[in-house]
Amino acid sequence: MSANSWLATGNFHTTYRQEQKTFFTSLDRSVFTLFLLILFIWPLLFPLSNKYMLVVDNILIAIVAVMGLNLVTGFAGLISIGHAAFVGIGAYTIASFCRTIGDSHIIVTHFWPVLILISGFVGAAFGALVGLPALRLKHLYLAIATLSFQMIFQWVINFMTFFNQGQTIFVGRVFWFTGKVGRKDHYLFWYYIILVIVVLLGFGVRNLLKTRYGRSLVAVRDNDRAADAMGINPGLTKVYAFALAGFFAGVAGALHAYLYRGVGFESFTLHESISYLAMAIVGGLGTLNGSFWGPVAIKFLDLQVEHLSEAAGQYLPSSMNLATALKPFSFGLVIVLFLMFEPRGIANWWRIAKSYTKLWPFRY
Amino acid sequence: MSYFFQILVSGIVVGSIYALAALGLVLVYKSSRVANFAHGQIIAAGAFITYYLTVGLGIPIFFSFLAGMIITFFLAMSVERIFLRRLIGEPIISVIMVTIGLASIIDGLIFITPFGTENFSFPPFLPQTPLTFGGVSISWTQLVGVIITCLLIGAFSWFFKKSTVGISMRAVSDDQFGAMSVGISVPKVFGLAWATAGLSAAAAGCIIGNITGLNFETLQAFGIIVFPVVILGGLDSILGAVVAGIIMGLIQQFASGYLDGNFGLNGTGDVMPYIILLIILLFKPHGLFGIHEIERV
Amino acid sequence: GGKAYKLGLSLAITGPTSDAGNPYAKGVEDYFKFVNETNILGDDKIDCTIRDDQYKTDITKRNFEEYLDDGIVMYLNYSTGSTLGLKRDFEEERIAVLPASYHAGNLDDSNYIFLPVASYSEQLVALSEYVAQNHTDGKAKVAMFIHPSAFGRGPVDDAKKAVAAGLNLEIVEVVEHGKDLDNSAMLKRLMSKGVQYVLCHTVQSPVATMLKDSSRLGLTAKTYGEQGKMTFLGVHYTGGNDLIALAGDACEGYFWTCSFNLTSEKGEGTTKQLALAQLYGRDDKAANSHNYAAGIMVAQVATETIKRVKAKGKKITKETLYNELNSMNGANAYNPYTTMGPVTYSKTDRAGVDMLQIYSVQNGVFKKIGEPMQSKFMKKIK
Amino acid sequence: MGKNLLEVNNIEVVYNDIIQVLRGVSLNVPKGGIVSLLGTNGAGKTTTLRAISGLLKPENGAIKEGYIKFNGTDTTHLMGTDIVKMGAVMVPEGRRVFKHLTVNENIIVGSITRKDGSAKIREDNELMYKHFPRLSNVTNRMAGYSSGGEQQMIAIARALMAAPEMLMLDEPSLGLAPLLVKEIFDNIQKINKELDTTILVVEQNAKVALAISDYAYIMESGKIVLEGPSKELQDNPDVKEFYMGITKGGKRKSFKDVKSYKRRKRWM
Amino acid sequence: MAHLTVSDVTLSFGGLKALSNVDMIIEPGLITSIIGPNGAGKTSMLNCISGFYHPTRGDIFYKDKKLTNSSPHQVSNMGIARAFQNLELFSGLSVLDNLLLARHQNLKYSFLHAIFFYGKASRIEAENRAHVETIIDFMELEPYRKSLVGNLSYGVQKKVEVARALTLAPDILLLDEPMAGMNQEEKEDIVRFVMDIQKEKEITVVLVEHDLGVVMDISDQIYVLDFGEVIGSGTPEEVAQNPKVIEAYIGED
Ligand SMILES: Nc1ncnc2c1ncn2[C@@H]1O[C@H](COP(=O)(O)OP(=O)(O)OP(=O)(O)O)[C@@H](O)[C@H]1O
Ligand SMILES: Nc1ncnc2c1ncn2[C@@H]1O[C@H](COP(=O)(O)OP(=O)(O)OP(=O)(O)O)[C@@H](O)[C@H]1O
Ligand SMILES: CC(C)C[C@H](N)C(=O)O
Ligand SMILES: [Mg+2]
Ligand SMILES: [Mg+2]
Repeated sequence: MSANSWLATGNFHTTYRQEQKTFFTSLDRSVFTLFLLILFIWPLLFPLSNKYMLVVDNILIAIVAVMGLNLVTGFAGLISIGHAAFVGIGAYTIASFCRTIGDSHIIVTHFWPVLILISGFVGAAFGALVGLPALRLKHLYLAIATLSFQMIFQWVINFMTFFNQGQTIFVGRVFWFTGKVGRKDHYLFWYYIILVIVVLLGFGVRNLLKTRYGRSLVAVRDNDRAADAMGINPGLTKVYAFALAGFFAGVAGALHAYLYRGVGFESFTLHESISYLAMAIVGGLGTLNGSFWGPVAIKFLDLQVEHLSEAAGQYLPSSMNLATALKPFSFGLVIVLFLMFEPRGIANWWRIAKSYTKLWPFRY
Repeated sequence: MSYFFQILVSGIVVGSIYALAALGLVLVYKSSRVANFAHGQIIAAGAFITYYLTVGLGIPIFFSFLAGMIITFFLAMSVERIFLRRLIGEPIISVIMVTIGLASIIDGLIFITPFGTENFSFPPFLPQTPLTFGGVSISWTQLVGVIITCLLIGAFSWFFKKSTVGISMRAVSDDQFGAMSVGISVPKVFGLAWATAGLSAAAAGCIIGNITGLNFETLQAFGIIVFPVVILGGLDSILGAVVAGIIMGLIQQFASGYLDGNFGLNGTGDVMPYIILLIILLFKPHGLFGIHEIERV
Repeated sequence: GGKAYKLGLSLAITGPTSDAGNPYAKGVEDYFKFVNETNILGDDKIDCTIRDDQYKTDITKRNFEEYLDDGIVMYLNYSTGSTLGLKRDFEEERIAVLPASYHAGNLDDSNYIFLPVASYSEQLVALSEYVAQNHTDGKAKVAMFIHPSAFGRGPVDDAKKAVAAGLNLEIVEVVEHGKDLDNSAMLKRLMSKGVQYVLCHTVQSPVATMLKDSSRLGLTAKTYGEQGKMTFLGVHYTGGNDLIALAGDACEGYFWTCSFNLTSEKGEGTTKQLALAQLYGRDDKAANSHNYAAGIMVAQVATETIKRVKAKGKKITKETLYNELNSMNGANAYNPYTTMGPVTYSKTDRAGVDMLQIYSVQNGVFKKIGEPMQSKFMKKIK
Repeated sequence: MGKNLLEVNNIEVVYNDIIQVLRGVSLNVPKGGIVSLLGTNGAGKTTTLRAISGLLKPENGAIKEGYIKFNGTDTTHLMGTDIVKMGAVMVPEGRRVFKHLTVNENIIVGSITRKDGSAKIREDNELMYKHFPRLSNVTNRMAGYSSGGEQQMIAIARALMAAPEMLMLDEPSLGLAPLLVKEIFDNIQKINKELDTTILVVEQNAKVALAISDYAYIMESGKIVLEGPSKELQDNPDVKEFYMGITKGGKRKSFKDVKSYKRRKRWM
Repeated sequence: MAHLTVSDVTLSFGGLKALSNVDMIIEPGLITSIIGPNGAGKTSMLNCISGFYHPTRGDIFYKDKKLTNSSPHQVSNMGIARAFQNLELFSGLSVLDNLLLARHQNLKYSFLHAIFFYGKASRIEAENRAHVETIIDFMELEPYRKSLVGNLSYGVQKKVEVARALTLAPDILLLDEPMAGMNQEEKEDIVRFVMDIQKEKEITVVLVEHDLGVVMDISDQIYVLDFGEVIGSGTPEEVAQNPKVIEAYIGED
């Protein structure tokens, strides 16, 4: 190819394989690599307090979960109001190990990567199970079926003594090559682990979307009858979409369990399911980069609103009520205003910005 | 035996209150295909407004009840006007998300008032002695609740079946573009749908508030509790909401009447509706009375 | 200029249980303001950050980490879930914690959680003892009406243990309530089983609904233990002015245990409480709430501990405060004006006020019944 | 024939702020007449009708230039509802009946903008069944289950219930069997005569459209490229060949022969 | 051997019989048309063949395989593709993606290949892209390759329908009114495609169409349906003479 590989403009593809590339130009690739590098070294250069590290870790976990939700709801068009329950399934998989073999058993503390993977698969299995109604149900009926799953999950966890009736089940501290990861390094350690997982899963999704496995999701969203006629089994595809989402959720749940060093049902309630949906929508449904924007935006917004309402509280009379009321109010207001003016989510801004510059990585 | 009948009657009474609470969701869904996640907040708002009119301003309960319904009617209408109007034609899921955001906004507004965190109860205005028939008793509050439910539901059924405006509201949900082509103002229809939903929510809020006392958490939770009801009924069927409401009421009462305390089970009244819902949906994927999408290829 | 000692409180000011959390937060806030304004600690000030966690453990954890980053010396927490969830962090950080949750499980495997007052378990057992003692003919038949969660179930287990240990009553049924709008059937069932006392351990709202149902069915006892009727009794979070607000007349004759002084019974403590509320412009509802008193109480304990460490000339650290709390007994027991009895802590006993007062609703307010008491069986079953 | 009821002057329409579809379309519809609008796929016929009936906005389109006058009033930027109230109603492409409403409910909905009393509306409702006797057997059936031809009739009847001065039809013959096409077009003509309704019809079937209309426009790539009285256009050799499939010799040309050659006519 | 056999098929919806006792034989390599008034059951017939409806009675065979109860994706995997009467496109996707989706069953690589997108997956994807490109050329859709299908005019969308069905590389192609909403000239284009499809690609075509000119000119065999029954069949000449057909469908000219 004679054209300059660093520029997007004036660069034409001469084979179809070139079109498949994740990065079209070397510049894209370099910028992206640099970006990744920055993600890996900034915490060493600018150490954050535990609180903010926890917030960052949380965002990353949410990204994992939302990537899954986006696959089922964004790409496959099946609204899931039970995603937190799937995340819970992942977390409770870890918890089950802790309950049966002890929270400091070597399997829990040393073989945690395996357990995280297992949680993913357990999540996927439940995803497939809950996806079964998708064979018959559509639209809101299906959405409420997932809501039912959420409710049943909560009830079961709260009911069963095995799950400590929803009260925290502790998870022991893990080991790394350097030994036990202590309180001081805990959040930093998990930052790197989750970051690696996010990058891996991100590329996985990116690739998947270029293939039949990704396209079939979009096909059932757009028109499942046509998909059927094109030789795609819509029922199976929907179940598979839920399984995929379940996998991501399961991994996210396991990470949550390890990060918080404990599992309690409050982290997996309907409210959380709705937050995940909010993240996916605000980020941009049916876009991969939306799965990144959404959690960042919502969690950041959450923090900012908290600061704002606290700052406002200082100046307001009878501060507490007003200040705390301001939080849900402004949170809701920002989401509503945002969606009123950009119903396609941040990913749409990204798309517009990109079409101006054409120079940034993540050409999703 | 009277135990059984008591459960039966309680189930029906509770169920019809569910139906009333569900009605608002059905009304909004019927015209715009949107599931309103802020419905619980509107129920609560309706109850609090009525309470304020009754106790704060000292208006006789009958009038404050009416006024509460009317105020909520306009409140819901302006909510639609301000927040949802712009989203006509956008993906349904974005609209649903907006209602979730709305719920948060209303939460905030209610938290500014004492209603957010404090508890209140309506002054008693009905006879306190219950009506008893052969060992089965229901309270006046419940009876009035059932009557109001019947009235509202009857009125709305008529409205959607017979009046041109009602029919046009159903038309909008079928085909927005087609509706516009004959001159139906889609925004007006949505406004009206929200307004009537607000009206029924206020009624539901007052009745529930009379039964449980006014606690924001409790009232607002009804926004979610009614989901299995509307789905079971078939989302856009008013009759469906009634039947499903009563079924759910019965399930809850029978579950807590016969299951709880036996077989090591407890608190089943909260989860049974969801389980039964899943089972019924397997056989009736459009609920009991939902319209089957006419899908012809 | 003096020093500023940092404390942190994370609780539900909005969201579930905010009806309790809201006045609680006000109590804490007001009392610390009062401490700073009246120089109770001399030139030194208390700087207590209060943050809403909407009853979510994850947010509580985030708040806690932030407080640690800020260098707090003592931590005030709220819900059962988050107190249990953060237990290990408390141990690792060796920081003393005062929660608003009186769940007995808070004390298991933990050295740093200090219950302000007797645990729910102790309260429920004490109520059971009260029922057993005051019941005249034979064995009292009771039912438990509880929250469908670990919070609700825990104390029931202890009550059952007490029965096994010889407490003279029969637990006929344990009802875990849902979001029922009608309890008629349940109440009739209890009646038919001969239940005479219903002991509640949950939050106000379901109790209110049940009391209303019972009263309209005419099943509520007019006087304690009335034959053929049911007497309702309940633990800490089932009572207070919130119950009266929700249930109205229907809660006449409801019995309730609490370790706090109520403003409906005039006393030195309640006068101070009301004065404090007035000083900071709180409305009547907050001023008269026992949750307001509970908030003041933990603030008092925290202040007192700091004051004592200071008096000993030691540095105020997590460690010195923790040790000081552990020695708050005997002659050193502390008597806050908000509670029925003194706060006593030691290495082996981390439940503060052991005294419980029984109150009952009379003409729309809670009135004292008898003298403060203490559970006897709780020690036996430990 | 009277003066112009509808006057479209040099309108330009843009979708999504970027895709320009109409590039200066002008046409007139005289009171009481039947005018047909023909053109290739994607020429912008549907877009023109949407522009006239104020229904561009839901499709994210807008009129950027030019104006539209109906009955002397400028309606360029009015909303659909107002235009219906003024008396111009469109039967949209693809019929778009309300599938889950009964046939009669579909028809009744058409009267939503009317204010002249329920008696009058009921009368018109009856009248529709006189015009479309086929529908009288199925009044209570879900419209979604009706056949294509029935749905077209429902859509026309629904539009007529608004008692419009002008009726716009977008490809009424689409997907209809030959007999039904004839029936529908007979009906259109009858409506024009009996109710004195002005008609603007968009069609692909040039033969039938030209047969019933007084005047016709031909559109291509967002422009009117040819216009004239229908009689004249019927005899235009290009129209004959490219819109009616009649060879120079006056015979119908066989589709079998299309394979051998490919020639396109473009008017510039 | 007959390619596709419809034997004694009846389809009822509640009381309504959409098809009754229909027998049909679709000969390989020919163009077979099905005509009839609206509501006669033409689309229902195609739906039965392609698995969207399952006959109440009777059977459908393809090369000795019974496909009476198969679902649409199974039928399409057997080599029977269809285009829909009322556009059933993936309207949120580009023309290119619409066609790529039709290649679904031809993309034989595993999930793991897909995630890592190395070797096989990438190669197969590229091959298929090339195949799709030939269809785009064939159907003259180049200008719309990247356009969102939903934004195209009705006529072009109909073309995409046909192209998509063709992309499945079927043995039998079922076309449901592919020329509806087109003018003379565009009809001629489609006719040209259909004939090329039949001749060059050797695909059997089943055509449902209302334009009698087209049907009479290009069909090898015609079946006429009315109220769900076959009222006539044979060559175009035979059918055109059939009085029942004239009365029910064509009308006196
Ligand atoms: N909503 C839309 N957004 C973007 N482009 C559109 C939209 N609707 C139509 N177009 C484009 O405008 C052009 C004209 O479309 P229009 O539907 O008006 O054509 P038409 O003449 O009615 O064609 P047909 O006979 O096929 O119906 C087409 O190129 C089409 O792709
Ligand atoms: N899913 C369905 N449910 C109920 N009735 C149906 C269904 N599908 C088709 N029908 C009925 O079956 C009959 C045949 O319909 P079909 O669509 O096959 O007709 P068609 O010959 O294709 O007509 P057209 O030329 O108008 O497309 C019609 O009366 C139709 O109403
Ligand atoms: C209000 C809370 C402090 C009490 C609550 N029921 C809990 O234990 O979680
Ligand atoms: Mg068109
Ligand atoms: Mg058909």
